Amino acid sequence: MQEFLTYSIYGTAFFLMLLGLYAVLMKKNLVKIVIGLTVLDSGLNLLFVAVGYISGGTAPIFSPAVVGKHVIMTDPVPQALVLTAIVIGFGVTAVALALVVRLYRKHNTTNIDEIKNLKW
Amino acid sequence: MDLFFIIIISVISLGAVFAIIRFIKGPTASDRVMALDTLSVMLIAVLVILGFLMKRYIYIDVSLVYAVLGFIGVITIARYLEGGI
Amino acid sequence: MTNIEIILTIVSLVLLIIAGFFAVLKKDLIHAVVATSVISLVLSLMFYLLQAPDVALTEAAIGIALSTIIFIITVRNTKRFEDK
Amino acid sequence: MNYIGYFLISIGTIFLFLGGLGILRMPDFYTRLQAGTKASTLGAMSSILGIGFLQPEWFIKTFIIVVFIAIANPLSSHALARGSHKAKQMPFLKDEKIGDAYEAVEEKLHKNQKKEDKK
Repeated sequence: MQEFLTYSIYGTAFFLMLLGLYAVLMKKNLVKIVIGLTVLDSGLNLLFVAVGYISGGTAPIFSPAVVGKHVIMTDPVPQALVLTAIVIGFGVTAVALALVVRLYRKHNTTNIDEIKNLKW
Repeated sequence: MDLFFIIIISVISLGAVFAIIRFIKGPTASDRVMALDTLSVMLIAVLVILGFLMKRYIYIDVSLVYAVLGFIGVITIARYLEGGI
Repeated sequence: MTNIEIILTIVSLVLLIIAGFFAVLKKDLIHAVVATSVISLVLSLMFYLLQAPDVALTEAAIGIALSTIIFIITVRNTKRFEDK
Repeated sequence: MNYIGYFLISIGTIFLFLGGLGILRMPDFYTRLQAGTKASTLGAMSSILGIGFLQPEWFIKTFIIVVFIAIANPLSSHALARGSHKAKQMPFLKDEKIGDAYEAVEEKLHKNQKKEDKK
């Protein structure tokens, strides 16, 4: 059961990443492309945290409940990486949405096919 | 005691499944936002119960953050539907 | 993992897939933003079940509040519907 | 102390389940909103207080969570109902003669406000 759950979490993470990649590559609307970026980010974060999980472990935080006892702890490195990646993903999303608003004010459309000239 | 908490979590999950069905069916945007609101309240209760089962005091902080910040997104979408912002 | 965590994991994985489809395929952008918010909510529960409460806390603060606000402001400054 | 905790958690679970059921079964948006808000708020508050009774060292933090839920959740539901009414979402009425009572009250308030401004 444990292995099945682990592989189903990996499968869901890859599925979310592929769904986000589909939205980035195939959609025509600019806001939809940014939403696809967010979905891709979510799948990647889930995959990283699931790789670092050890069955039966507890969180790598020291508190009076675990000090002095023999406990198993999960891997803290992927959690620290993901903690940084979430904040950076939010920054990327904010900059991309600001660019979308600027493009809409210049060209009066959000369809990516109608924005032809690269010069602003 | 373990069986008691299994039954508790199962019943709350069944309620969450009903909210998910409303999230799929819901004809307007307001229905979906309402399903999101109810799901987040259910999640707060489930997180506190899980923190009790795992015997770690730190885990309660996550649900405290949910209770403080969870309603801002709903209020923003409601103001957009009203025509404000 | 205990039995309780198995139940919650299965429910949240199904909800993740459904909300992912909604976020990508809906034509109304408000529905897509709400589905993105649901993805963030369930992802926070998954992090909690995988024993990473600090990541869950960050995801809750950013995904629920801030991300929704900037998406809504963008949709309000551009168009609501995605034309075909 | 333990039995009070188990009793409160059972009540909260039943109310959370009924909130989900009400969301699925009610006919129009506003009835669904009241089912989802009232039932789920009571359920969450009760079950969190039950955990506080089961583990007495955690009681202060659980009480803070309960206070925040009691402030935040009705606030968001009220904003949602007001926004949906402004967005012309009508409730499900059996006879059409009833009309929109909230609109009439708001117009009356608006007129009174204008009169006071003139004074």
